[in-house]
Amino acid sequence: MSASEADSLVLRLDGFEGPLDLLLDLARAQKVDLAKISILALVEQYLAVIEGARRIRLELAADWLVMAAWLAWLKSRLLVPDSPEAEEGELAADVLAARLRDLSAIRAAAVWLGARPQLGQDVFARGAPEDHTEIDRSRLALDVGSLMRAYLQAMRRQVRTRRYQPRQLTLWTVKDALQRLGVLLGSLPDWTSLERFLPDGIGSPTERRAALASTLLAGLEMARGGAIRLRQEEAFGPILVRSAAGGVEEGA
Amino acid sequence: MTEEEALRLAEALVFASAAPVGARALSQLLPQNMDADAVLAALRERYAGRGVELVEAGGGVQFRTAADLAPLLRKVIEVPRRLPRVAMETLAIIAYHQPVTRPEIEEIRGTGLSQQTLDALLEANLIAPKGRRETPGRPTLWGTTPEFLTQFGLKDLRELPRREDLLLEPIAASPSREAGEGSEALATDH
Amino acid sequence: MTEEEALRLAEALVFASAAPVGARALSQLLPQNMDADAVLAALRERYAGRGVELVEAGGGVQFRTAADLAPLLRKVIEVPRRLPRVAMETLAIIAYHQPVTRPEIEEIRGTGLSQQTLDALLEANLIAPKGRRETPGRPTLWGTTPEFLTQFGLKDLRELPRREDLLLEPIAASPSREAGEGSEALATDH
Repeated sequence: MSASEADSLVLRLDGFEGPLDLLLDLARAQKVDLAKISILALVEQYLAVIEGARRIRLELAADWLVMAAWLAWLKSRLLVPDSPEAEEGELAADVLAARLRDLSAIRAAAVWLGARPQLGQDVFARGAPEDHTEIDRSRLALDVGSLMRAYLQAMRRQVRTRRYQPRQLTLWTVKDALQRLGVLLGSLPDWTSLERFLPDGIGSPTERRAALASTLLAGLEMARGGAIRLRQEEAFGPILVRSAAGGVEEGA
Repeated sequence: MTEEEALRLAEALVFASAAPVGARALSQLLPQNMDADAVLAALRERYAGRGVELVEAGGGVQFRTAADLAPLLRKVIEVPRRLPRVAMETLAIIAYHQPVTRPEIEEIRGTGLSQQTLDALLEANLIAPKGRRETPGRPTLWGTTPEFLTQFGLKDLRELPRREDLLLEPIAASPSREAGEGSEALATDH
Repeated sequence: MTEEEALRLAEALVFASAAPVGARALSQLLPQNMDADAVLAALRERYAGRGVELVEAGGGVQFRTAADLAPLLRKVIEVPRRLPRVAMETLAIIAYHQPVTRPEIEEIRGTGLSQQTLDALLEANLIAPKGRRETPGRPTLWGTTPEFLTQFGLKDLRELPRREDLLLEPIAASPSREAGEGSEALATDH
């Protein structure tokens, strides 16, 4: 490579993609098979280019200088014949040649790819494809696991609600029972168990027994007034109640 | 440009365009002496009776799957819906407490039950009325259907985990327990 | 189903689809005794030389406009910018060495990989992360996408030329800077 060639390369340095790119370019300029290039000649050319850049005080990125230093080391090894150092140098030269071949192969692959008709560039697919798929959302995704989680969630929220609105232990008073019996009496079809008149949502057995007692007292009170009739078939059997208005008379 | 070349060009243009192609758009690519309408008419003729046909649409022409083939190409993708959380909770309560009335469900959930939720479960054929409770007001009793079992892949209701296995400690019974479990519930719910 | 009917059906199926259609998808629509590959081959023959052609790409077949019509079609169809040389080289490295890490890519090119290049390849959906290498630092591994095959009209990755074949004529196959083409390629990069 003549001095002027090296100078023109210096001017184009920022057109290269790093030191390896320049090395490959120099190797190609040798116009031989990459397997047979002279690494020593390559090294000298690279160092000449870097020297040229220094001469015109071109600012070079660190990787250019790192490569220059490494190549200078390589050159010194290659120049000492028949020594362990030369062997080391030849190994390093082989590595460099292999890297250049790799890069060269990639360059060729990129060119090969770029030469293919590209979709959206050179060839075009259908601009308005048709979609014949239909989404059917009629089926339900159900599994026992989510059913269980939902149940637990409901039960837990119940607890939380109670925690925030603590319910007093309500004792169903005789007055409450009287009012309830009075309201519900009209809807009585026939003899009905007294227990049916207990309020909804009684929690504990204690509350229930208290409510039953109150309701019985209220029933007795109303029966005494003649509004209802009470009946018990056997001792400790269910106490039945019905409205006094209408219906067939039976023993009280 | 030969007539055949014009036809090729029109074919490619209509194919690649996202929108219908009018005669004017085509004529921009054709030599002056060529009639774009005639080229499109020839193209339509060429595709007549084929799997794809040239049809008029939105001020131009467009390729479209032949009507008789569309049903064959139709692919139905099932995307099963999830039940809303409220509906799932209601369903779970009905499953465990059946037969159960609406006020009872509301009592258990601690909040009102919308007609919409009930309707959704009825529509999905997961619940059905099971008579009425013979109490004042005669409220409807709700229970699950055989369809419920099928949908959840259960042989019968006994295959559901027992309540005792789910609620390891009776939730409402002891007040001291309530506090502990309450905060735990808060943590997991949110 | 007659052969002509099968051809119509295949034509409609491939025409409608936005992505390449595999022989298996077609065979699901054909009677058992019909060979989907044979039908697609007949379809390809029918469209040979037309404005729209059937090509193999990305594990299936797809209709595409004929390459020779591109100069005319580009006048009316908007075309994205071509990938710069740096991006093409990076793509080639990923295609050949996948799964590959960023330091490995940089080692092969002998220079850093810019964010801009990575973004351009990701944006074009040509590459995708393929997990991480279980080495210190756990660097991301990169590979090509199915869209890579589709975009470059490749059946599969095995269609890429072998490395040995690429090296056979390294000078002829590569852009030669001496011929002035190099400076042109450089100009598009920056």
